Order: sequence, then structure tokens, then C-alpha cells
Amino acid sequence: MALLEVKGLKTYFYTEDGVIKAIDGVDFKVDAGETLGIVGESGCGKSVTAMSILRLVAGSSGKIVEGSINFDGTDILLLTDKEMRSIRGNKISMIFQEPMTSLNPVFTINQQMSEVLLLHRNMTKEEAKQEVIKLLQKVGIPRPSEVVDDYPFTLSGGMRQRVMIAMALACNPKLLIADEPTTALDVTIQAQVLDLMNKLQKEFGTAIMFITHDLNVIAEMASRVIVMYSGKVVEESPVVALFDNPCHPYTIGLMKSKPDIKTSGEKLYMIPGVVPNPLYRPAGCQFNTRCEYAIEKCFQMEPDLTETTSGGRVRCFRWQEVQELRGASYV
Amino acid sequence: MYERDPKASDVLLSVRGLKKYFPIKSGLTKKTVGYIKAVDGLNFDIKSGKTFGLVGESGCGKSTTGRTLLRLLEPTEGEVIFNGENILTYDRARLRQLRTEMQIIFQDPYSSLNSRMTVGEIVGEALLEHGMVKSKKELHERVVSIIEKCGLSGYHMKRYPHEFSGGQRQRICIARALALRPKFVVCDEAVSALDVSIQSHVINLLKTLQDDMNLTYLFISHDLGIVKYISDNIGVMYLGRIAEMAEKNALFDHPMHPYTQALLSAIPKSHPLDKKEHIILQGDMPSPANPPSGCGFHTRCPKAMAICSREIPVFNAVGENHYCACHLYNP
Amino acid sequence: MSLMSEAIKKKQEANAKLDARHKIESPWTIAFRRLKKNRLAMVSLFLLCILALSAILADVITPYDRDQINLADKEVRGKVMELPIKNEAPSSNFILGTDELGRDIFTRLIYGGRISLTVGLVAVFLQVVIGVAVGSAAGFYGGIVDAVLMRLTDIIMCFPFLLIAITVVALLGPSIFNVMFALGLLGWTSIARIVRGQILSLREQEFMEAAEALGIRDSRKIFKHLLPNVMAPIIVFATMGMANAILTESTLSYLGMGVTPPTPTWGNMMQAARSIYSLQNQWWLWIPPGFLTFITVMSFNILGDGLRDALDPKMNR
Amino acid sequence: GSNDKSDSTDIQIPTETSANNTPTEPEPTEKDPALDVDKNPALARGNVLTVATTTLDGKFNTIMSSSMYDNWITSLVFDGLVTNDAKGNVIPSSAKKWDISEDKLTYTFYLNEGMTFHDGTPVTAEDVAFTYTAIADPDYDGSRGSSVADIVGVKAYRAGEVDTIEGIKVIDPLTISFTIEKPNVQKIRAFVYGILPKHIYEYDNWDAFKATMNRPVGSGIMKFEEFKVGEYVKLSRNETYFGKKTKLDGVIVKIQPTETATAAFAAGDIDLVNPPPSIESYEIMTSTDIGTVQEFVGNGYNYIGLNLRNPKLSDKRVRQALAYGLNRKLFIENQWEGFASICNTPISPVSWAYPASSSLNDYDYDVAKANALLDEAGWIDTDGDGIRDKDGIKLSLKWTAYNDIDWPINLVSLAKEQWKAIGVSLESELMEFNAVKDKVFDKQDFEMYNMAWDLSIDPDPTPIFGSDADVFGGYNAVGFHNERADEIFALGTQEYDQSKRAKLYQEWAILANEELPYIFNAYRDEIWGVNNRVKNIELGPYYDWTYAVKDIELDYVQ
Amino acid sequence: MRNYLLKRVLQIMPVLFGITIITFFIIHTAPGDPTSKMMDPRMTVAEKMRLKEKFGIDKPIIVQYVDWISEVVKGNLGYSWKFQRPVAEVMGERLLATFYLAAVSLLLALLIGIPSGVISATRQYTKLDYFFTIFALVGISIPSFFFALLLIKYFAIDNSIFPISGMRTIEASSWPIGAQIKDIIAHTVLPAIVLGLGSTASFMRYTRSSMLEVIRQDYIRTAHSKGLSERVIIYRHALRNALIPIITLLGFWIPGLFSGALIVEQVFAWPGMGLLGYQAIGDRDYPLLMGVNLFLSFLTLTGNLCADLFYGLADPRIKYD
Ligand SMILES: Nc1ncnc2c1ncn2[C@@H]1O[C@H](COP(=O)(O)OP(=O)(O)OP(=O)(O)O)[C@@H](O)[C@H]1O
Ligand SMILES: Nc1ncnc2c1ncn2[C@@H]1O[C@H](COP(=O)(O)OP(=O)(O)OP(=O)(O)O)[C@@H](O)[C@H]1O
Ligand SMILES: [Mg+2]
Ligand SMILES: [Mg+2]
Repeated sequence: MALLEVKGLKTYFYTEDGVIKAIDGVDFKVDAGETLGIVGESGCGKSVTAMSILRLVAGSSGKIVEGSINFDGTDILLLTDKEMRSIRGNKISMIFQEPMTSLNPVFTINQQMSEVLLLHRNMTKEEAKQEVIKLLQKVGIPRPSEVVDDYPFTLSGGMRQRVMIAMALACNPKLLIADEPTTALDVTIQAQVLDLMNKLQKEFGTAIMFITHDLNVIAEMASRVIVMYSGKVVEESPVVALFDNPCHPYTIGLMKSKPDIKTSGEKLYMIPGVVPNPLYRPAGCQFNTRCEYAIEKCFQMEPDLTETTSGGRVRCFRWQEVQELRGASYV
Repeated sequence: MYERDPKASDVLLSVRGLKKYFPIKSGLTKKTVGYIKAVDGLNFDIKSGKTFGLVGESGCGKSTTGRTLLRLLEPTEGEVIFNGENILTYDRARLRQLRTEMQIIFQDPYSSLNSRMTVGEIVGEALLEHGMVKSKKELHERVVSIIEKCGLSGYHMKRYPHEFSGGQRQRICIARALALRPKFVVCDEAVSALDVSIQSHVINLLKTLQDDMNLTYLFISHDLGIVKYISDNIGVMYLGRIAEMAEKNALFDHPMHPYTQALLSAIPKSHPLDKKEHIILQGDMPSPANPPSGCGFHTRCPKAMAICSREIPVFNAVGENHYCACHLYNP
Repeated sequence: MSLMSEAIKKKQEANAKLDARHKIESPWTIAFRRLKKNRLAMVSLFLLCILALSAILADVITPYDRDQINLADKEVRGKVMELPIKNEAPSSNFILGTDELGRDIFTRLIYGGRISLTVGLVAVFLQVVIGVAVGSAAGFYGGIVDAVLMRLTDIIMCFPFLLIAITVVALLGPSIFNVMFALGLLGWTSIARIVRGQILSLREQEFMEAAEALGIRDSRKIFKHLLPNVMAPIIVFATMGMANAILTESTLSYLGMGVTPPTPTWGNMMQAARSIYSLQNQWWLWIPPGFLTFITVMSFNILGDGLRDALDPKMNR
Repeated sequence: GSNDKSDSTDIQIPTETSANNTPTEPEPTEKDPALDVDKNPALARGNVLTVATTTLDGKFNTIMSSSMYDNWITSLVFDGLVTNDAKGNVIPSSAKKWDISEDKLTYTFYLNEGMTFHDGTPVTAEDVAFTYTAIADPDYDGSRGSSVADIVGVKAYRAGEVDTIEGIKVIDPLTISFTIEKPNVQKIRAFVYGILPKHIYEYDNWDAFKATMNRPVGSGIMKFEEFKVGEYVKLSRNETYFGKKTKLDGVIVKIQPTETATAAFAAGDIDLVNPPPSIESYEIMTSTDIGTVQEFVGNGYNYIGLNLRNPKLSDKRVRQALAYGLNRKLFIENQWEGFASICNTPISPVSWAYPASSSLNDYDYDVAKANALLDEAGWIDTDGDGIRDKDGIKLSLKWTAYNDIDWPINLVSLAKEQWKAIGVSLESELMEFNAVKDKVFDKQDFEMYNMAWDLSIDPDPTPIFGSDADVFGGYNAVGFHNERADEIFALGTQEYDQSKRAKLYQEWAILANEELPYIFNAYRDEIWGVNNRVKNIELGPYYDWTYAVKDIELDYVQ
Repeated sequence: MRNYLLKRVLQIMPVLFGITIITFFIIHTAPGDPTSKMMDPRMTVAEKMRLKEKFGIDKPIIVQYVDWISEVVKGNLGYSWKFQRPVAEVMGERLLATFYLAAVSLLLALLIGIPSGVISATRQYTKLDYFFTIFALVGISIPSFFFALLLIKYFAIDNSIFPISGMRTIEASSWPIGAQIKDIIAHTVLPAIVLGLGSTASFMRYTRSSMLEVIRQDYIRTAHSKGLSERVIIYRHALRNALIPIITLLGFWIPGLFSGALIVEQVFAWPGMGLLGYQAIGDRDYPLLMGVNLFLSFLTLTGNLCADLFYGLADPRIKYD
């Protein structure tokens, strides 16, 4: 059985301009110990998905309006607030994109990290501090016994992100949600952090939901990938298949438009148009206005996720034809 | 030693011994107690119509270089020879004239546009200020023509920046910079803040414009993939100095400097099946206020030798058009 | 293939049309749109408009002359004498009663509003002019200019406001101009600080560097690039400053240091409430001016609050 | 003093010659409504008289105090050589008698025997000499300096040329004489200042002297107990008082803002209160039926001063026209509602110098007469703008008023309206009191102003209307010069027979009424709320409650 | 840290100096002088001139200023002309009452303002938020003398719940200590409410907006993701950060409470310093007025300094050197 199974999840934001359907029917699952990558453009709903799993959208104007989130056999959405709190930071923990601002500036590293241990693991303050030092050591922070009493602002971005990781791993969670953990970091530091996460996953066997918009990072980290577009999952696939044989036109576009050290010379591929405003979603397929393979049908109805030959799923009427057309154009 | 004729005919811009120190002030009398050596002796040339890429970690002095070239910051030392003249000797009036020939595009499309001005005002303002248009009509025409060239429409002129997406805003920035028909443009992380699928739009636009208007770019980025795609020559900066500089293929195929090697290896693999050994650098970049003695990189360098902590390596040719500052290659 | 491209073309054309028709929204329009949704602020705005209108039209809508002493025969110690209709309770003749000289309170209230609003407006205008000038010069030029101007601001800021205001008014003699002068001259410090702070941070924004790179002149940088961006806090400050100025004027008037009688202001009309007798028995002497001061000040405060929300790009409901 | 809130420097102590009631111990009977604490909460405050004041400066020193309220304290704690009775006549106090020499230059005082200060030390002539020498000290910076200026030898003493004052002679421990430079009928009143015990107040430097001001020790009817700054002063009975002892256990003078004083009185918080006279104060004070109000005409008047140097105002007829053209009666009735009466001459009706009312023109409101007078004076409205003019000058006036109190504001408002009807335009200029004072008295730069005089017991008008007082800083700011008046003033100060003096001043009163250097406005009443438990108290213009302390009896319950 | 403190203290000096110059000249150019109110006709012009000489007001204003400031530097604030006693003594007598009232109203403001601000922010756009918002706006908008009179009318005159004015019942000095304390508290309630109302309202508004800012921060999201309870998040993580800007406000506020107490002191006959300064203007008691001004300015400046120092304590990111 999957560790986490999300079904038909819809999270809306009720703003003064109207209802933002940030995610509008998302299904996926994460198995124990695996790394699921989630990619997609900015604003497509990756973070909201992650926050919904921890039920953290409720604070603002957001609301989970539909769907179920099954974690370890229970539907998270049905839990009381108290039960939910015992899961957060304990069984599911999260790392955020911005290491610079995700730590409370007025508390020391120890104060912030031991908080989790005191809460979920019933340690004494002294034990907790020892544990914090151990954890910091594990994530490769030099001089952990000194750093533990420092304030976050004395640490560099990479160190802070490592503190965040250590904090997330403090209770040996079954699921770790990493929401763009390296976007704010430099290449060399990013390499450090990714390396660390890989090592730790091997050690603890934690399942990781890895959110990013960098396909290269996905290649590095994930075993399975889901691609989101405008509040929906448009493709799900094992990582190799995704890179070798993307099915959804959006995924294809994404793959092509990324310049990397291997491509050069001719013009970069461009996906025309822009992501639809989540306030005014087009009818039919969300990608239809930008899709060069769109047909009339795509403007009328929304495709379902269908199984692909490479063991994934795709939300496109014409994925097979697209494969063929693409194959042709490649040659 | 880096020795080339700074006044060679094909060279548009030459930088010699450029230094920019920011004073660190402290105490009652605001006495200068030290310097942040943001840029500490740069030498490079940019050929007319070509693109020079500058890469390096955050804080290594890339932006400072870009700004100093335009004299948005006054350099501490050195020469910037543009069109055969040292622009550092210009007075304010001459400098204002120079503005029509050198321009800059910034990283953040949000903070680099004045939210209280319409697109038309933003783009046309400089034309008015420099008296480059005679009438309102001419102004209108020139603005329309430039923003259309940048992929926007004439009717966008009356709108405010907040009504545009990130990619469109960056186009406005580009239009603003190009309205004066400059010869040389500094692109300071011009695409770093943009989404993958939009990045390609902007990069293509920059390339098209370069071809159309015979522009010369200094392209600053920390994304090696993009730099490689767009540049002709690349300089790798570390702690205020250029560590290595070469024609782009030479650099990517045969990186000489250990830092370049590490940087390149830190790029996540572009396909899940790639076999890639990352060189994981230990620690963060040292502070430019307190740089290590000798070679700035020796504190993190996997190949550091005794001499590295004592002597600053010379920036020497290690191949045709390939320069490197490392004791490994010093005779 | 042709089918697809047609569909796309259609769609894209439609999009382009939609795009071109799109209403142009300046940041101000957006703010106003947001403000319109704030019911409390709109009510305040409406009230203020009514007050302003009645102040402007005071000559037309008031039943009596401002200082007219209304007399009536009265028996005093057995003798009938023509005396002012003093401190009379509201009636059909005097809808808010009369004051101690037999003047119509309603009439004086309307004229009082004229003074209060004028004092507020002029004082705030002065504050804004001085504050913006000082703040933007300090913020933009920095260095020694900044140091000197900010020290000056500190000095003025450290003045015990009421005490100095009273001293200034005592020095120049109480009059409407001196009150406005004192309020304006002493009240600009916070706006100067706000403007300076904003300009310091705006100066670091990339669009200012872009302006420098484009060779824009300093004056244009200040007036076209910087000031429009600090307008929002200035406007918010100005509304709150109006509230404050009106309140201070009424306090000064209450202390007898305000506008010269017989010119009515809400503050000096409220002086009637100094006696417990009026407080207990003659509500019409002090409730109307007190209430109007309160409502006006409150309206400005609510409006300012609403404007702050509306003008703050971070605020999202 | 001058303005309404101002002070009087006459502090006089009652002597035992006054009423002589045997003390009746209050016998609390439940039936007695006068002793029902529920009705009159004041009864619960014991045998202590509580008096409301607006300020206390803490200068409880007979030669330094400068406010009426501080004077209350000094007049209870100290006794002077002489004092006055309810009619204002000078009567003995610490001095049992005095002689004035033939040439009217030497005053010899004989002290009572057996008087002691509160610390038990006897009162001697040395203490008296000390007190008056202290006023003459070169460093002296109180307001009594003028009262010793005419004593022989003071000038030399002030200049530091001599160590003692020649004119002050201690003859024996109970006898002292003062010699002055020239005769002055009022001089005897300069000996009212309370005697300071030399052994306590003797000083090395002037600052040291002043440092003792808030801990007064004297020989008066009350002993000083406690002063809480900004709150109250507490006094207790002087058991060893030489004269008639008080029956009160103590007196508390307590700060109570004007705004709430009457309400506090009505609530029984205070026994005596002196609010601004008005029907409102009256009603509040009597609203709870626990007190009565004593009302009497004060020794003072308020007026509109006219700058007689100004060509517009130098003509008597214009001044009279302005008086006729202003309905002062209406104003006074409206403003003070029976607590003031119209004034037409600069002497208060309470004074022995006041003439028969019938001899005075009452300037009743008469627009026709006013117009006629102005026409006669040549002020005609030639250009039809409603304002009279003459020789190209418009008859428009500027009134400098001050803002501390409300009546001038109302009077200006009324005058503006009414003078419009006689073709005179009026502008007003409202200022703070000090600014008005500066403009009027120190610079004499004004057209008209309003103010009030609190008069001394002696009616001598020289300092206000004498030609010599027309100097910058002098009190004849309006610039009144009249030969006959100057004559009267000179005669008046040399005349030691009061009835003859009265004749002279009555002539002056009629002259002033005709000349109108001021437009006289009103004699205001003074009102005092007196709690029903306070017995044997009869207040008057020359006789404030401190004089009555020796007689007062209080009802109270334990 | 020590250097920083030294530097800041040294910076206070020129500002204080500037303040004294400006106020001294403003005050001394006002018409009238301390002899203005001595309007006794028996006082001769010569005697008045003698007094002016004694007070030193016949000298040129610059000389007067130099005389004054050179004494102040030595710690001598001069002599109050009105009270004829050293200014420091006159002010000292009233300091305690002022401090007490200011402290009580500040306490009131903090105890009510901050929690209600927090509630307002955490329940944004609920009825409770609107209630507090309206309350705060009323509090900022109501003229204090008007409010004071309203309170007196209802609580002291119509219903004698609290005493009308003063700081204590005079007879109370003989009462048992408990009753005395009760007596003082009863006297404090109304003035403290009037004085504290504006501050309460402001603190509430500032706390609200500061809280709103903070609860949008990333680290609050982090705290949620740790499974901490709402209470811990609001009161431990958020409030601590939200209070940082409010501390600065406090620095400005305390001196404001002193000078702003004028009206309250006037209406409630509170023996404090605000009224003293106000009366000193009327009396042209320049040394006293300068003393009060100097004290209030000094308070403002040290208030700011303390705010900055506390700011540093509350926010570890700030380092002083
Ligand atoms: N608190 C909120 N209120 C209103 N709308 C919100 C809120 N949070 C997110 N949204 C909207 O929901 C949509 C999805 O946002 P989300 O943050 O999940 O995107 P994302 O994929 O994580 O993007 P990014 O890569 O930029 O982090 C966006 O359109 C965003 O505007
Ligand atoms: N105005 C300034 N005053 C003081 N120090 C500065 C200033 N601008 C830059 N620096 C310092 O100079 C160094 C180089 O900064 P610079 O912005 O050039 O780096 P960068 O390579 O562009 O980094 P990034 O990739 O983050 O933009 C940094 O340590 C920075 O802190
Ligand atoms: Mg996100
Ligand atoms: Mg940069």
C-alpha cells in the first residue's frame, strides 16, 4: 500500500477578486521510501499541494474543498487539529524553498530544533540539545556544538538549509516534503544539499516528495515524477521514461525549452503564450491555448489521466499522435 | 599574464585591472576599517557583436563588475576602455552621453520597473531626456517600434507594469534598455528570476535583437547552461577575480581551474541515467571583506598546495584564448 | 493539421482582442477599487464629503448669521429687558439650541466645521510640503545633507509638542493662521522620516539604477520616479494627519490657545463643557461640537486606515 | 492686582476685638438634620475646614507670596503688626498700638507682650526689623519691594553702602520705629506683612532664605503642618496663640480645578469654595441643599481701556458715544445673570470714597445720543460704507483682548454688532494675557483693550490715573492727563482726615465719569459656597475667610 | 556594545543642545516676562526694573542663553521665578506623580492593547477584529478633554463611583495602608483611562499590523509544519517578532505620556509635570519652562536610545559596534 495517496484534491483560495482554484483535482501517490518528483511552472500549484497535505492552507483564505489525502491508512482531512499536529513535524515534515526566511530570526538553532523533539519525542531539554547536535553533525554542519547556540542570521544559506533538513529529519518522518529546497541556493551549494538528501534518504528510508521546477534536479533526485500544470497533474511517469519519452505536450515543451550545456547553436524552443490566470481557467484542456497539437476537442472537454505505455499516466487526448508527430519532427 | 591590445579594432570594451572596493565603516568617526574587495583586478575584452558570459557564485562580484562598467558604481582602480576611450575619465555630461551607448538589464523584473509609470513612459523617458526625439509623435513611434520588436504590442504602452507577467516585464526592461539604441548591454542575471518556459522566450529575444542591432552583451548569470548557450566567451569569477576565461566550448570541454571543474560538476545531471561524479566543495565562499591569503579558492580547493595559501596565482594563458589563474598551471 | 492551427489562431486572436480591450488600471484605480469594497471607509468618505460640502455652503444652508446675537424680551427682576436668548435648548427656531450669547449653535457648528477642516487641510499641506522636501532631500542626497536634516528632524521631534505649540501660539497670538502655522511647522517630522526611509529603500531598487543608467536627471528622478512611489504613505499620513490636526486644534482652542473667537471652532465651542453645569444640563452646548469633532477625526482615521490597506500591495483579502 | 484671577497683597489678620462667641460643642443628635451625614457628607470630615483653591505655589512666606491662595496660608500662619476689620479700617494686631509723629514721618509700634512663635520663641521687635530688612535686601526678588522703598536708608542699604537701615530702629524688645522719607497717608497699610521669626529665617544668602518658604513658622492663629505639592496644605490650631484662638482643629486648603469645584462642593467634599460668579455655579452649589451661597460686591471693576493718545479716541465725545452705543446692561445681565452690576466710575461701591449714584451719568444704551455725539465730534459717514470718517480716517477700532477668560470674548462680539449701528467698525485681536500686558502697559501700542482692576482698600487712584504713571510699564497706559485730577490725587495723599479725603475722591469719581478714560463696564460680585456646617462666617470684600477663622465653628460627627 | 552606547550618548548631546537653543529663543521672544503678572499698582516702575535685573531678563538674549546653558552644563537648571525655588526641586516634587500616572496608563495600554491587537490580527476580518478596530479608532479619535469630562460626568458626578479629582483623599493619610492604596487606586482609574486610551488604541493597531505582517512570514509556516499548537505559534514565535517594532514605539511613547498628560492633569487636578510646564508658559517662568522642556526632550532621546537597545535585545540580528 502506498504511504500517501492523494485523490481528487481541490484547494481553492477565496479572494476579493474571485475564487482561485489553485489546485483543481490532483491525484497521485507516494510509496514508502521512494522519491517522487513534482515539476511544473511557477504558480501551477505545487506548493499548495504540499501545504494541503499538511493542512496548512486553512490559515489564510484557502480551503481544501474536495478530495482525500490518505496517509498511512488514515484520511488526514478527517483528523482533528490535535491529531493533525501530532503528524506534522513527526510523521510528515517539510523543508521550504527559502532557507533565509524559514527560520525564526529571534530564536537560536537549538531552540527551534529542540522544539520538535520536545513536542514529539518527549525528551528533556538536555537530551534534546544533545540530539540536535547529533542531527547537525549528520547534515554536515561543522562545529555543531557551537552552531547549536547561534542565531540563524549568523549562518549562510546553505547552512540554514541544512538546519532545515536536520529539523525535518529530527523525528524520523515517514514522509519528507521538500518544496524547492535548493532553488535559492548556488550551484555548488545545491550540489552539497542534494548530495546530503540522497545520503540521508538512503540512511533513513524516508519517502520524499521533491518539488522543483528544475528538470535537472529531478533527474538527479527522483525515481518517479509528476508534472503539474495549472492546478492539475498532466503527466506522471517514471523518471527515465519522462526524460526519454515525455508524453504531454507541455512536458515536451518544457524539456525542449531548457537550455543546457549540451544544446547550443539554434534557437531555443519556446512554448507560446502564458500560463492561464487561475481566476479564469479556460474550458477544456488547460494547456490548449499554448498547445501546438491542440484540436477542437481540446477546447471543449478536459482529458482524463490515461495510462501510457511507459508505465505512467498522461492527461492528453492526443498523446499517442503527439509521440508520432514528434518522432517525425525529430528525425 | 593577460596581455592583449585593449584598442584592437574588433574589441568594443576592454577592462584592465578593474578593482572595486567597498569601504567598511565603523566607529564614532565612521572611519574606514577595511574593504570589501568585491572586484579585485579584472582583465577581459569583449569583442563587438559578441557575448561575454560571466559566471560564479553569489557574491563573487559579478554584479559589481557589471555596474562598475557603466559607472553606476565608481571603480576604485583600473581602466574601462570603451570604443577606444577610457570612460572612467568622463565627466558627468560625457557620462550622460555615454548612457545612450551602454545599457543594463537587471535580474528582477519586478523591482526594476517603476510601478507608478506606464510602459510607454518607462520606455520613452530616456529618449525624451536625451532629446533623441523631436515630437510626441516621433516618441510614440519609436516607443511602439521598440516594444513591438521586444514582442509586446503597441496597446501595452498605456499599461502599468503590474499588469504584466514576469516574462513580459523582462521584455519591458529590455525595451527600455534598447530604446536608446546602445551598442553594449550588460545583462545582469536577466533571466535568473524567470520560469523555465519563459526563460527561453527572453533568451531567444536577446539573441534575435543582438543579430538585428549588432549588440554586444556582457551576460552575467550563475546558470551555466544558459551562459553556455548564449555566450561566445566565458569568464568564471571567484571572490572578485576571474579564475578562468576561455572560449565557451574550450571552457566546458577542458576546464582547467579546480573551481571551474567543481562548478561544472555541480550542475545536476540533465538525464537521470547520466553517470556524473559531483565534486562536492566543502563550505561556502569566504567573505570578500576578509579574503583568504594567496589564492582565494585554496580554502575549498580539493587540489590545494602549500603555495596556494601564500601566493596569488597569476592569470596566465593556458591555451589559445584560454586563461587561468591557478598554481597548478604555473611553470 | 490545418484544423489545429485554425483553432489555435481563433483562440489566440480572441485572446489578443481580449487583451487589447482590457481596462487600463493604474495603481490608483486599483487602490480605489479596493477602497470601494471597504464599507466603513466609504461611509467615512461620504460623511467627510457631506461635512466638506456643508462647510463650503455654510452661507447658504445656515439659518442665521454666524455671529448673530438673537435677542428676546426677558424679565429680569421684574423689569422686561431685551436680552440674548441664552443657552436655550433646541427648538424649532434653533434646531441645536443657542449658546451663551444667544447665537444659533447649528449655524456656528457648520462654520466651525469650515475652520476645523481648513485648519486640518492647511496644516497637513504644510506638513506634507515640508516633510516631503526634507525627507526626499535627506533620502536622495544622503551624506552630510541627510545627517544635518535628520538631526534637525530629531530636534523638532523631541519637542514636547503641545507645550511648544502653545508657546508658539502664545508668542504669535492665537489665530487661525498661527494655529495652522504651529501645527504645520511642528508636525512634519514623521512624514519626513517616512519619506526618507522609503526613498532610501527605493534608491536601492533596480529601477533607480536603471534610471541612472539611462541618464535621467536628478530632478526627474525625484519627482517622477521617487515621489510617486512614496505617495501612498504620504496620503495615508495626510489623512491621519488631518485627524490629528483637527484634534490638536480643538485641544488648543479648548485651552484658549486656538482660533480667535468669535470665529467658531468645534474646540472653542466645546469650551462650554468646561463647566459642570453645562455638562449636566446643557448637552446641546458640547455634545454637537464634541460629536462632530469625534466623527470627523474618526472618519479621517478610518479613511486613512482603509487607504493604507488599499494602497498596500501586500494586503490581499 | 489686575486681571480677574489676580492677587491681592493685603494680608491682614483679625484680632481678638472681633466677635466673641462662646464655643458650643457640637452635640450629635440623630434627629438633627444638620448632623445627618447621609445628607451632608461634609460632616464626616471632622472639625477641619476644607477650602478649595485652584493653585498653590508653595510660597508661604509673607514677603514672598504672590498669589491670593498662598496669601491665605500666610495670613493664617503669620501675624502682621496691623490688620484691618471688615470695613477695611486699620486695627491693631501684633502691635497693640502705634504712634505717628507730627511730621507724619516716623511710625512707632508697641508689640503685645507674651506673644510667641509656633516654636515657643517670643515675638520681638528684632523679628519685625528682620522682616522689613529682608524686603529691603539687595537680592530681594519678591513683589513687595516698593513697600519699603520710602524708608530712610533703604537706598543706601540696597546699594550695599551700609549694613543696617537707618530708618528701622529697634527701640526695645517690644518697640520699633520706622522713619520714611515723605508723608504718605497710606503708609500704615505697609505694616500688614506677617512677622517672620528671625531665628528661623535668618539667612546667609538669599537662596537659603527662599528655601524655607514651603515650611512656614510664624505666630499666627494656625500652625503649618504639611504641604503636598499640587494637592493641598494642612494647618492645625495654634494652641498658644496670643489672640483669640480658633475652635477649628485644622484647616485644609485643597486644589480643586474650577471645572469641578462647584460639583465637589455640592458633593460635600469641600466646605468653602469661591467659583466664578454665575447662576450656574449658584445652582450647582445649592442643588444638594447642603450649602448656602454668600454674595457680595467685590472691590474692583472691569473696563475697556481706550488709548487717549489716539486721535480717534482723544475726543471725549467719541468715548461717550462708544459708551452710549454699547448696551452694557444687556451684556452684564446676559453674562453674569445678576452677579454683577454696571460700573460708571473707577471706584467700587464698597469703598468709603464712592459718591452718590445719582451724581453719576449712567450712560444708558442710547443709539441716538451716540450718533449725535459722533456727528458733533465731526465723525460722519461721507462715503456711505456704513463707517464714519473724518479727515480721511475711518472710525474703525482695534480691540486687544486676552483669552484666559470668556467675558471679553463675548463683550467684543457684542460690541462689534452694536457699534456697527453707530457707524463704528471694530476689529478684535485676541492674545495671551502676557502679550496684551506687554502691548498695553510696556509698549503702549494699542487702541483699546479690556482688563480689570482689583483695588486696594485705600482708594488712592494715583498709580492708575496719575500723570506720573504714564510711562512705559506704568499703569496709566491709556495716557490720561487731567490737571484737576492730578490736583485731587496730590491732595488726597496728604489728607489724613478720611471724610475730607472722601469728598476729594467723590469729585474725582464724577470727573472720571464725565471724562471716560475707560469705558467702565461692571462691578462683579464675589460668591462663596459655604457648607451648612460652617457657622459664624460672614465674608466681605475686605474680609475673606481667613479673617473669619477665629470665629468659625463647625458641625461634625465623629 | 559599550562603544555603541557611548556613541549614542554622545549623539544625544548635540541634539539636546539644538533643542535648547531653539526652545530658548522661541520662549524668550514671546512678549511679556515674569513681571507681567505682577500688576500691583503699588509696585513702582523702578522696582519692576530692579526685579527684571534680578531675573537677568534685561540682558541680550544670547547672553541669557549662555548664562543658562553654562549653568545647565554644571547640572544647575536654575531658579524658577514663579516658585522662587530651584527648578530641579520644583520638577522633582511632581515627578513621582507623573511617573506613576504614566506607568499605570502605559501598563493599561500594554495589557489591553497588545493582547487585543494579537486577537485582532489572528482573527482578521471577524466580528471581534471589527470590534477592536472600531474601539481603537474611537480611542484615537476622541478628544481627550472631551472624554475626560464625559467620564467625570458619568462616573464621578452622576454616579459617585470614582472621585472627581486629585490623587488621594487628604484625610487618607491617617487611614490604614490598605485603605490608602485603595484610595489612590480609585483616584487613578479615571485619569489613567483617559491618558491610556490613545496609547491603548495605538498599541492595538500597531500590534495588529505588525502581527499580520509576521504571520505571513515563512518561519511561521515552518512553525506550523513542526506541529506546534496555535497558541505556541502565536505567542512564542509570532508575538516575539511582532513586538520588535513596537518596542521602538515605546521609546517614543513614554515621553509622549509625560507631555501629553497636560490635559489630564488639568482636568483631574493631578499634581504632575505637564501642567507645570503649561502654567510656566502663562507665568513666563522661563527657567522652569526650559527645565520641563529639557527634561521631556531628554526623556524622548533616552527613550529612543532605550528603544534601540531593547530592540537589540529582542532581535539578535542587531549587533552594536
Ligand atoms: N494564500 C494564497 N492566496 C491566494 N492565492 C494563493 C495563495 N497561495 C497560493 N495561491 C495561488 O495558488 C496558485 C498556486 O500557487 P503555488 O504556490 O502552489 O504555486 P507553485 O507551483 O508552488 O509556484 P512556485 O514555483 O512559484 O512556488 C497560484 O496561482 C497562487 O497565486
Ligand atoms: N553597495 C555595496 N556596499 C558594500 N558592499 C557591497 C555593495 N554591493 C556589493 N557589495 C558586496 O560585494 C560583493 C560582491 O557583490 P555582487 O553583488 O557583485 O555579487 P554577485 O556576484 O553579483 O552576486 P549575486 O549572484 O548574488 O548577484 C558581495 O560580498 C557584496 O556583499
Ligand atoms: Mg511554490
Ligand atoms: Mg548580482
